[in-house]
Formats: sequence, C-alpha cells, structure tokens
Amino acid sequence: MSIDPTLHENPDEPHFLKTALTDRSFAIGSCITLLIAAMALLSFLWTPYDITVLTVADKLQGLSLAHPFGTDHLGRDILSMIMIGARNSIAVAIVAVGIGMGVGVPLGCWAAARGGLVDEVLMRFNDLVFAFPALLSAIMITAIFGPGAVNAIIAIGIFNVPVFARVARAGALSVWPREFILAARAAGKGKFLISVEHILPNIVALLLVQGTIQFALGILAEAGLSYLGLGAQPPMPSWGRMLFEAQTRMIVAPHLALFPGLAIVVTVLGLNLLGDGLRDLLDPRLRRER
Amino acid sequence: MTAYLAKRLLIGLATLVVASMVVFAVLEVVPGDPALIMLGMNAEPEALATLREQMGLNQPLLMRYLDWASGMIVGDFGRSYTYSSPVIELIGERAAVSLPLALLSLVLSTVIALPVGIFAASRRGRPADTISMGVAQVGVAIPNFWFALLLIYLFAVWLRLVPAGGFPGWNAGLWPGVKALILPAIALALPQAAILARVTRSAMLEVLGEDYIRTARAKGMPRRVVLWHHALRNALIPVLTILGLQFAFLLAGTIIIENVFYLPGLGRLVFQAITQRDLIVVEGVVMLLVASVVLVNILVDIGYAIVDPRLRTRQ
Amino acid sequence: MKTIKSIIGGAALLLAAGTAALAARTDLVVGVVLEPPHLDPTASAAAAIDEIVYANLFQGLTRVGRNGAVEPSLAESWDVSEDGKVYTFKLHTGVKFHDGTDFDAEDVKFTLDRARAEDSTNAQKQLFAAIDTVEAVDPQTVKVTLKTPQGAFLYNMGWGDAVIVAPESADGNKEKPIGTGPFKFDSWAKGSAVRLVRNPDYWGDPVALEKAEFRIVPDAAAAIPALLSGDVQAFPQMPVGDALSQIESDPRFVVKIGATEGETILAMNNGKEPFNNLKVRQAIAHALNRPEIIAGAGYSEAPEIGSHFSPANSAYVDLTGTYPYDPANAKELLAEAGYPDGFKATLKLPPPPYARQGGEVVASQLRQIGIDLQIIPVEWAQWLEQVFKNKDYDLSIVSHTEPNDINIYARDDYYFNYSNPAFKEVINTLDVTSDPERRADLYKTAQKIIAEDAVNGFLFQLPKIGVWDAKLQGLWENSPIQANDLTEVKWTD
Amino acid sequence: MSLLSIENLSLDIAGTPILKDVDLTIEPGEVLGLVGESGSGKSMTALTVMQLLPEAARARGQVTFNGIDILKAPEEAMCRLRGDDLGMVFQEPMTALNPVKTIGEQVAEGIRWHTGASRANAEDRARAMLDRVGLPEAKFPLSRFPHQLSGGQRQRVVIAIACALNPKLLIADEPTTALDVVLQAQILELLRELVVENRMGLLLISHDLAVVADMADRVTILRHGEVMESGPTASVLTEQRHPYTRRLAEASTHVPARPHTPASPNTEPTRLLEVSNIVKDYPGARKGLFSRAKPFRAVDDVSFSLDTGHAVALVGRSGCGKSTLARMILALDTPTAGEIRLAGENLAGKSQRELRHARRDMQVVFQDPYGSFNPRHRVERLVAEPLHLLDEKPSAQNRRERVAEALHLVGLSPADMEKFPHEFSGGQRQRISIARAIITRPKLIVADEPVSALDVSIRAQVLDLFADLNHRLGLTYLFITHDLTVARAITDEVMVMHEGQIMERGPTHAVLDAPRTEAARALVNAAPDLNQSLKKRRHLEAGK
Repeated sequence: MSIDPTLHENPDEPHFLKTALTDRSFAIGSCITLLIAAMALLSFLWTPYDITVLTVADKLQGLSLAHPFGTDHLGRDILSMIMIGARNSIAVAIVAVGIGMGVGVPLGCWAAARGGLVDEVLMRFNDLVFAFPALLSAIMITAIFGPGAVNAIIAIGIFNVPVFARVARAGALSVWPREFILAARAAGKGKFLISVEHILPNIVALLLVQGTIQFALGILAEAGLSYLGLGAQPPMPSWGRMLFEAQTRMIVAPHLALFPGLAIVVTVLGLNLLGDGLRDLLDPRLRRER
Repeated sequence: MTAYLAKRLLIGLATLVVASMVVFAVLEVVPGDPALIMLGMNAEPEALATLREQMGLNQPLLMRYLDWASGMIVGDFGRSYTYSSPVIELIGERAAVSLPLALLSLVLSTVIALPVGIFAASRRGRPADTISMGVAQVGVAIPNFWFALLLIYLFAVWLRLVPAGGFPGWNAGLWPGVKALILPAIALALPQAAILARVTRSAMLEVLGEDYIRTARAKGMPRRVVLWHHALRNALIPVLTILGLQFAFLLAGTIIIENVFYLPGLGRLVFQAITQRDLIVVEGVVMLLVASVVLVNILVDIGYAIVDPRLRTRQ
Repeated sequence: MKTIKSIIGGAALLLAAGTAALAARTDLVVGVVLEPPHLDPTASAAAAIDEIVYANLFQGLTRVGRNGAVEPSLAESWDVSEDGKVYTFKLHTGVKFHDGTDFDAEDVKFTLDRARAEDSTNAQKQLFAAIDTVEAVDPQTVKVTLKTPQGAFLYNMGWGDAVIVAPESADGNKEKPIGTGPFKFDSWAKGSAVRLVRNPDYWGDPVALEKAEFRIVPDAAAAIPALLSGDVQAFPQMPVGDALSQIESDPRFVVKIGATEGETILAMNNGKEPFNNLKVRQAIAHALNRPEIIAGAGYSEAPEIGSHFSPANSAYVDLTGTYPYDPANAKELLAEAGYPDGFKATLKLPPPPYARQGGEVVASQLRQIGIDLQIIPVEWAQWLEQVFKNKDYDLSIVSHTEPNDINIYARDDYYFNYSNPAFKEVINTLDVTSDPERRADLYKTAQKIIAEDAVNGFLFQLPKIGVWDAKLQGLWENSPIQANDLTEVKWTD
Repeated sequence: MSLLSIENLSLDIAGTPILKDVDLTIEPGEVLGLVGESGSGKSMTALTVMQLLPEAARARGQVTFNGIDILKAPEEAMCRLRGDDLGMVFQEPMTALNPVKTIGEQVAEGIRWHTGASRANAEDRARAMLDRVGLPEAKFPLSRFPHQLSGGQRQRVVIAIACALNPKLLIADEPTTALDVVLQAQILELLRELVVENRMGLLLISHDLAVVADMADRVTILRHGEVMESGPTASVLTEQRHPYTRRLAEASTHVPARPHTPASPNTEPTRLLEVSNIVKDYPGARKGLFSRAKPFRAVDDVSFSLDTGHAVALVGRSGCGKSTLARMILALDTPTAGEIRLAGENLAGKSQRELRHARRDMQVVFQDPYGSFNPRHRVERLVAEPLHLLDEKPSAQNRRERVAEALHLVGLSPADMEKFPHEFSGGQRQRISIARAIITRPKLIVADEPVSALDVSIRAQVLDLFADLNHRLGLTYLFITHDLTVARAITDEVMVMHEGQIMERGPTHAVLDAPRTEAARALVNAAPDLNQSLKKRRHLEAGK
C-alpha cells in the first residue's frame, strides 16, 4: 500500500490566483481569450461600420485609417465583420461544448458509477461515434439538414459528447476507488449522491481543461464548416466563410485572407494556452518546475 | 493475445454493422430526388418516372438496406446516380489519390513530430524546448485550409515550384503524381505534426519522471541512452493512440484539403456526392472511411501489444 | 521583398526552362467548372456534358456556330417543303463513328426515333415533339416529316441533345462516348479530367490539337492559381470574380468578355403571397440597383436586362427602364400593396457566385425598402427539388442559360407560377410562325409583357469571361450554345 | 580513507533548503543506517551521492566517494560510477522496473554498458546474478517481464541490477517499506548476505528503527535536514542521549495506556458482530474469448464474532484477504456466501436504505490520511457526512454542534471546521477521520491500517486517541493491520489471517508471543522488533 502522490491537489490554495498569473500560458491565454470575448461583446453594441449596409463601390479597399483591415468584395468593413464573426465563432463553440458536457458528463459519470453492462454499452457507443471522422459527419449533417449555425452547433456538439463522456468516465473511475468514496458509501450515500457530491467536484478540473480544448477545436471545426459554406449563413459573417470568400481574391486583395485567418489562429491559440495553463495549475503532477 | 485481438476484431465488426445501419438510416431521410438530379432542370415527368423505376427507388426501405449491405460484403457498392458507374470503381479511382495523400501526410507528420517532441522533452525548459513548443502551439491553432492557401500562393503561384492543384493521375508517372500531392500533404501534416509533437513531448516527460528511468540512470546509463532505449518505447503508447485518432482526422481533413487543391480524392467525391445527393456514393464512401478507421484502431491495438508486453503476455 | 521574389522566381524559371517544349504545342488543358455526370448528351440536360462533347466528339445534323447561326454539320444540305413540314437532309459521305462503324441515314433515324420514344430519357424531348415520321430514303438521305410546321426545327436539330449516335454504341455512350467528331474519347479520371485525342479518321478538316483535356476546376479559388501556374491554359468560362482586373493586366493571358444566353433573374414565386401582388413585384423591381448587383456578383461589366431576353439577339428590346431604380417609389408601392412596414421572406440561393454574392446585395437592397430576406443557400440538387420542382420558395436567383427560352413563361406549372393568357397566345403564335420579321415582333411583344408584369426581377445577362493563354487561337468568345468547340483551336508558336 | 564521506553537505531545491551541513561516512563492508521521519532529507542525501537530484537542486559541501569528488564530477564520470561502483535500490519495486523490457535485458544492460561484454556474456552474468538474488533461471527465465513478477521478486531484480557489478557502495532507500513483513525479512537478509560476500558498504535508509537496529553497524539520525546524532547503532539507540532519538525510540515501542478490561466489565459481554461462514469469490481473469480462469477465492469460509467494547486485530500478510473481509463487514462489498449480523441484524442482501440503521452503528477509518477526504470539502462537511444516515436531517445549528463535539473528542478545535483537509498534517487528518467515524456514535469501528502511513511519533499519538475513545465511548474496534506492533499496542485479541482463512485467534500476547500455527509463526518471526534487535546488536558489538 502506498500513497498515490497525485492525490494531493490543493485546489483552494490561498495563492491560487497569484500562482495563476505567474503561469505564462495561463496569463497569456486568459488575456487573449478575454480580449476576443470582449470584442465579441462589444460588437453587440458598436462596430465601426454597419455591415448590413453594402456599399459595393467601396469594395476591396486596402488598409486605411477609415478601414484598418480594409473592405471586402461587397464593400463591408473587415474589422467590423471580424468583430461580429467572433460572436458567431464563440457562440457555436460554446453551445457545442455545452451540448458535449451536458450530455457527455452525466453519461460518463453514470457509466463509471454503474460499471458492467451500462459501461460496456456506453464505451461501445463511444467507439461507434469515434469511428465516424467527425468533420465528415458534421459535413453530412449540415449538408443533409441544411447549412446554418444551428446545424453546425449540433454537428459539432454531437461529437463532443463522447469526448466528454470518455474524460468524465476516466476521471470518475480514478476517483471511485479513493477512500473518501468508501467513506461516503459507509455513510450510506448512494451512487447518484456520491457522483454529484464527490465525483463531480473532483473531475471538474479535468472537464475544464478538456472544455477549453474542445472550445478551441469547436472554433476550428466551425471555421472549417463555414469555409465549406455549411456554417453560419449571410448576412451573419463568419471567419471561415470570410476565408472562403477571400480565397478567390487573394491575388487582388491578400489582406482579405490574412485577418480572418489570424483571428482564428489567435483565438485558438489563446484558448489552447488557457487550457495548458489551467492544466498546469489544476494538475500539480504536470506542473512545471520553475 | 489472441483473445485480446479476437475481442478487438469482434468489436470492430459490430461497430461496422451498427455504423452501416446508422449511415443508411440517416441518409434515407435526406430530401432530394436522385432521378431529378440526374436528368437536370428541365427534365420531364415521364422521363423521371422511368428513371426512378430503373434505379429501384420504389422498393421498400428494408429491402434496399439488405440489398445494399449484402452487396457491400461482396464488394458491390451499387451504382452512382450522378456518374452512371459502379461506386466501387469511383472509390477505387479516388482512393488512389486519397490514400497516398493520407499516408504521405501521416508519415510526414510523424517524421517531423517525433524527433521534435523527443528533442523538446530532453531539453525541457530550455530555449530549444520553449521555441519548438511555441511553434507547435501556433501550429495547432492554424486551420489547415488557411495554411493550404498560404502554401498555394507561396509555392505554386509566386514561386511556381509545384502545381497549384489538380492531379495528373498516376498514369502520368510517379513524380508528377507525388509532386501534386506535396503541398496538400504538407498542409494536412503540419497542424497534425504540431499536435503530435506536443503529445510526444508530454508523454516523454511523463515517462522521464517514472521510477524506472531513475533505475536506468542509477545503472549508469547516460541520458541519451535512457531517452532512446528506455523512455521512448514507453512513451509510444500515448503517441500511438494519437496517431490512430489522427488517421481519422486526416481522412476527414482530406475533404477540405482536396477541395482547396481540387484533388480528385475520396474527400471531394463524398463532398460532391453529398451536395449532389448521390446517396449511394455517400453511403459507400462513409462506410469505407468508417471501416478504415476501425481497421486503424485495430492496428493501433496490435501496436499496443507490440510495444507493451503487459498486453501481449497477460495471463 | 521584390528582389527576393525575383531571385527565387528566377531560379525556379531556370529549372522550368529545361523542360519547356520548343515546338508549337499540340496539347491543351481547358478548365471547366462542372464535372459532367456522364458523357451522353442525349440522356441529360447537364450543360457540363455539352461543354465537353459538343462538336468535339458528337455531331448533329446541323450545328450552332460561334455566332449563333445554324450551320450544316453531318447534313451537307437540306430541303424544306413548301408547307414547312417535310425536311430532306443530304448527309456527308465517308463518315465513320469512332469505333469504325459507318455513319448513314439509319443512324439518323435510330437517333431521332430513340429520342422521341415513349421510354426515352432524353431531357429535351420537346425538341423532337414536332416530328411525325423519320424515313431513311437511302444511306445518304433522310426525310423528316413534322406534324406542324416548326420555325426552329433546324435550330433544334443543332442542340447537343440531338447529336447522332449509333445503335451499336448508344447504350455505352455514358461511359465511353462514340461519336463522329474530330476528337475521340480517351479517358475520364472522375472528379478530375476528361481527356480527348485527335481522331485520325476524321471526315472533315483535321484539327490542330493532338490532345485536349477538360479539367474540372470547380471554383475561382482553384481556377486562379491553376491559370497563373499554367496548369490550365484556357478557361472558356472562368469563375474569376474580383481577380479579373489582375488577370486582364497580365500579358500572358487574353480576357474576352462575351455574351451568353444566361439571363440572370431574381425569380419570384408569382403564386404566393405577397408576390402574387403586382405592386409588390413592381416595388421589388424598383428597389433593385443593377450596377451594384453586377459588381457585387463579381463582374466588372455585364449587360443589364429588363426582360428575359438576350441583348445579343436581334429581336432584343431594351426594357431596363421599365421600373428604374427608385427606392422611394418602391416603398410607396409597397405601402399601396398593403405592406407599409415591409415583410419577411426567404431567398434561396444556388451555389454559383453570381447567386450567392449577388443575393447578399439583393437582400441588402430589399432591406432598404423594408423587405427582410432570410438567405438560404442551397445546393443544386436541393434547388431543383425545392424551388424548381416543388415551387417551395419566395425568391431565388438563377441564370437561365438555355438559348431563346422566353417561352418558359408560357408553361403551366413552371416554377415562377406565372400565368398570363395573353402571353401564352403570343408564344403559341410564335411556334407556328416562320417569317423572321413577324417572329421578331412577337418576341418583342413577349418581352414587354413579362417586363411590365415584373414577373421576376430581371438583373443582367451572364457574361462569358473567357480567359486563355495569349498564344492560343480559335476559342469561342461568345456562347450561343453550351459548347467549347475546339475544332479551330491552335497554338501560335 | 572512508569509502564515502560527506562533509558539510547543504542542499536546496528551488530555493527551499533541504539539507543543512550533513556529515556522514561509510567504510567498506559497513552498514550505515540513515534514519528519519518523512521530510527529513534522507532520500535527497542518497540522490546527492548518486547525482540524480532534480534539476533545480543545488548542493554545496564535500562528497567524496572512493577518492572522487562527486559534486564536481562531470556527468560522464558519474555514468561510469553509477551501476558499477555505486548501486542503488529504491523503495517502490512495482514501478522501479521498465515495464517494456525483460528482466534479463534490464540486468544485462548495465553489465554490457560498463564492461563492454558481449550480449551472451552479459546475459550469463545476469543469469548468475539473478540466481544469486533468489530468482533461479529455471523458474524465472531472463525473458520474463516485470509485470509477471510479484513485488518481492521485482525488488530482487532491482537488487540484482544494483549489485550486478559488485559495487563498492550500495544505497538502499527504504528498500522494504512497500513490502509486507515476511518479504521484508527476506530482502533484508539478502542485503545482509551481499554486504558480507562482497565487502560492500551499505547506506540503508529507513524510517523504521527496528529495521535499522537489525541491520546497521552505525546509525545517523536525520531531522529536518540536519544530523541529530550519529554513532554505533546499539549505543545510540540504547543510550538515547539526544532527546529526538529518545522520542523516536519511545514512539516506536509506544503502548497506549488503556484499561485491559473492556469498558463495562461487570455486565455479561454482548455479542456485537457475528460473522458466519463468509466466502468471497472474484471472477477469474479472462483466458480466452469465452473462457475464464477459475474464480479467485479471497475470503474462504470465515467465521468469528466480536463482543461489545473489545478491540480485535486482524493481521496477515498483504493479499491475505483481510481488507476484503473488512469491506464485507462494512457492507461495502457483498459476500458470495455466508452471513454477517450486526447486533443481531443480518446485513447481507439488504438495500442501501435498509442498511442505514446498521451503518449508523459501524463506521470506518482508513489508512491514507490524504485519500480519505474529498479535497474539495471543508472539515465541517467532511465530518458531518455520516449524519446523512440519520432518519431526520439535523438542523445546520445542530449539525455544527455535533461536528464541534466530535472534533473536540479527537483533540481538535471547533475552529478547524472551516478549514480544508490539506491544511492539516497527516496525524491531524487521521484525527478528522476518526471524528467522522464517531459522529453517529457507532458501536463498531473498523480501522483499516489506520496508522501505517504515519510517522512513528504521530503514530503513537493516534494510537493513544484510539485507546482513549475505546475507553470513553465504549467503542468496539476491528483493526486491520500488517504491523504487529500496532496489534500488540492496542488490541485485546488477535486473529491471524492467511490465504483467505483465519488460522488462529486468541489473546494478543498469547498469539504474538507463542504462535501456534505456521502462518502466525512466520509473521511473528519476520516482524522487526526494536528491543530484540538491540539486544542482538549489543551482543554483537560486545563481541567485537
């Protein structure tokens, strides 16, 4: 019998925030993420231009003071489009992660708690979903039920379900044999209560980390679908479709492809850094020596 | 070992059967009349009815499923509605592009990622680690189609070193064929390589923290030997897992990349077939892709057994 | 930056120079947007088939030339009876199909009988509807008797759907087309390219090209790099979008903006509230700012149209002023129609850029007068199903590329849901009229009726943006029929 | 010149001081015991000698091995030393071997590396070495993988690796802590033999005074990175000149004061727990697709009873089935056959709801003071958890009062309620664990190795608490332990379990002083005993 060193999490260290800000990944990642989120929120109230009004005469302008990122093929301000596009990307990714967590986590916890046949069936179901290349299936779903943000969300969300189910199950399985669970059982608590009171709080860190990863993947997936014309539909701008539209005009206006691409890269980078930082902070086993 | 593999195989087969039902069920709810699509915009009703009859679209659903599923077992995937040729032929032609593409990018990403990941792990915390992982971090964030665009404009349009897209066919010779696949393979591989490098690094770091690494060093083994002989093989287990997942991802990634480079591969075939409602082709290709993912998973499981004696010799 | 580019570029050129051919080229790669579903023009309406096989592989009794005129093809000459009902065609001698079989009058009879048979899958059966009997008088003579005189019969026989096929090979034409043309089918790499080779046994003047490849290049994103990198040397109809100016200024290429038969319209569901209201349709017509739509659709120039008729046609009347751009007036008309605050509707857009991008501009313009459009992009298959077949739509944008197709407004049950007895009368008269001047008058009347009824929003004539290597000669500049005739194409050095 | 001499060694890791001016020496053929509680810097001292410290560590001072200045030696020189003249054995045999390499490869690898021997030659030597450590080729071919060996066998492989080239100095860092007493005795014996055979120096690191007294010629006592005392084992441990030495020695043999009669001697003992003919089978491993090995019987027809107020120890080697039995008694696991009655009520086959009543009467204390609390809950919630079993939920006020009272009983303050478990030391956590166990005022407490993970001084305090509660609350104890000292210290009766069966039962002293069965005898003989060892050692030293 030995003591597993991984169990000594100190989630509520008084210096959590202080440690957090000294973690480079976390600090940069959360700054970028907050910035993008702020930009998306701001776009509800204000954008430099109204992008529903087309001034085709101004099309394909380069960078200027009036249009810092230039204008697109219909004369719309790219900066404004990117701001509103952030809203779309974030919304799609958040709801898709929400679907994945909302369905996957209870499933995973249930499988871990019940074991046996329930567990086996759920894991086989996971295998089944994983056997379908996610993007292909998302394309199928959106192509069959019609393109649009809602179908994109559902398509991405469905493939988040087994991911979270797997993470929740693995996490729950590692918590179940711990002695405090035995203690709770000795205190007469049932599997449901134990899952809610003891399992969930202890896998929340794992889920949070996975959440940021899926969030980033969701943004990439949404961009891919929009690029193929299966994501949010005009007039709602989306980064992926902006890239598609830019592609044909790259020899005349390369900046069209530059900024939406950068927006995707920066957002995904920010989220990944945030996820890495969170993992470093929440999982002391992987914490770097510094 | 045999029991282990037999179980994996059985699960794989069951997955395929259930998948075929799902695919058929989902695709049968699709709106769209294949006969109308074949004949085009100004087709006349009688012509349509004739064609529907010829294509067997009037049979009950279950019969059509059984026909289709039993056909697939003997390699008959049906006949494309839009191209009036057997689906298996289409798949064969297209796989000759997609498979080399996927393999090329898999090899490319592995060849880049493993050394980088191992190198970074061995230089943990030093500038080489920070820089290579910083690059990998950015690489993970780059959408592959955007990367593809940048590549096209740099190497094909600006420098004219490689074709911008299209595929001359293997008849045109090996080199022109490979040349046409270079850019798409790089575009597919690099983001994957970034992920793989990160996974390799963290797997190596995890292994390097294990007790048996200390045992090996206490034996007098220098770091280099410990890294390659003791750590790497253990670190391969998570790396294999990711490689398996990446294969599925690469297959799907080909859909976008083949569209960017207008390569006549499976990805474009299925994308076009979806938009043209050529369901029989979609069904065939999706089943093929699912089967290859299942196959790769089994290969990964075999890989585990090769790497990890605990699976091989379990009593 | 520039120097770096030229250094690297120079090195690349040196590499490329080693492989460059010195003699005049005899091969050509032509870019086409759509891949054909198969290669039998008599079994599908798909333009993509004709764009490859018409005049190159398959030939009809007559053909449509580069300027839209009817010319002899397999028929050397013909006689028309007094009453306009009997056509006697004199066929060329020494014509062989690509499989070596002889071409004669029996093949013509087979082809025409097959196309108009009960179980025919010919997509344009109405082309043959007027035929009563077909008779092979002798191997070189065919007599076709019509039920009623038909002014456009010779033109109809020039369509791709009326090309002559042989009974021996007709069933295999989808995969391995056997025709009489100057090129033979070589191979078809599905999803990629259709390759043709010169037919050494061609009966007519031999062609200059040895090999011709039709490469499928689906969109501008792929087309531009393919052109710039020299992979594809000609795009008879290039999806070029805003990059046109850049390509025009490049001396390596010539750009020819020609006319097509594609009337691009904002289709309205005349059978549905509120579009059954003339005032609403007029309001929409007044709200459309054509130059902006053309620019938004990615064309620098395109002829505006005011009715469903090609400006290239001699019977064309300019009706663009019928409902000039006037948003204020449009708003008033809407109010009069009972929609002072506008209304909501959907706009279903098929994939081509003219529809998707033009649609965004149209939606933005209609929003100015209070009509709030939800854009629904659809694939061609869905468009055919939902809009064309089931008429489940409010508005749509589409280009009607069939030549001389104003008669669709007379069809019952067409997807516009438009029905005007006066217009039908005009078309019926037209059908039985062969006097050119009288026909022109009737066409003019027809144009005016649908323009005034504002059946659809008439936007512009789809331009044919042909781009090809400056050293190429002989490609068509206009597109009077869906075809890429390569018979006169050659490299100049 | 000494084989190893450490002078003024100070070490800090990322700025945190770990060692302060440590001095020690080892002569060839000598065994030095390095003793200390957790966190005293024992292991870091060993890793300094091996130069296998974490990257952030900075060492100052002088470490000389065989004339070589270790702290200044380049990495290549250290590689030549390690595994050749310097061998090391680690605490955790389960993880110390590379799972993907055969034991033959792992032993031969060092031999080839250092001697340049051919593969066949190195394998011959590896074979001989494995044979020497008790793994003869006939039963343990070189092609075995680590997972095919038990913990004790793996530790033998690790020793074979370390001793393959007859090192001058062997460092053994808690080599037996992870093993049960019988295995411990065997491994210690093996080390002793190797030292004698090869005239090796042995640096034996241990927290267990009894082990050190048994093995070491000299002993160095370390506390918080500083040397407290150093000298010949017998004199240091008998004379106990340094107060810390005395505290350690006393704690190691501490026996809590407790009245030797159960709480209410006058009344007729009432039967609290009745276990009859209980059996537990686990399904065998899958052999093929459709076949399984025959089931493994963890508990085999066990019957016993427990009277109110008694403290009974259940002892046995690891894997003998004692924890499984405990779980079944706690109704956390269902028996395959047999009956368990608590105060007359049968527990088998009852639903969770029906068990509530019984659960109130029995609670549990676990081994691991870290793992037995949900790290995300505060003490109040942790201790109050069993109140869930009450039929009526207590009010928040009432709940706090009960928690405060329970905390008071275990010697903690009510103010501790607001804290999180990680804010407490191991000993305090075990007190919280006991507070949780007694909050429903149960009759029976099952304690599964409750002090095994604690340092000796803390262990003594916790044992005192158990004794005190037994007296004050009239609690009945079932102690599950592998440590006979604990059994001796606190229980009235002992049951010896072996391979799923109870072999022997009787009053603690009777069984431990004069075991009747083979299983009990093996256990008793193997158990290290400080006083016995010291007696032997004094004899030995006197003999020199």
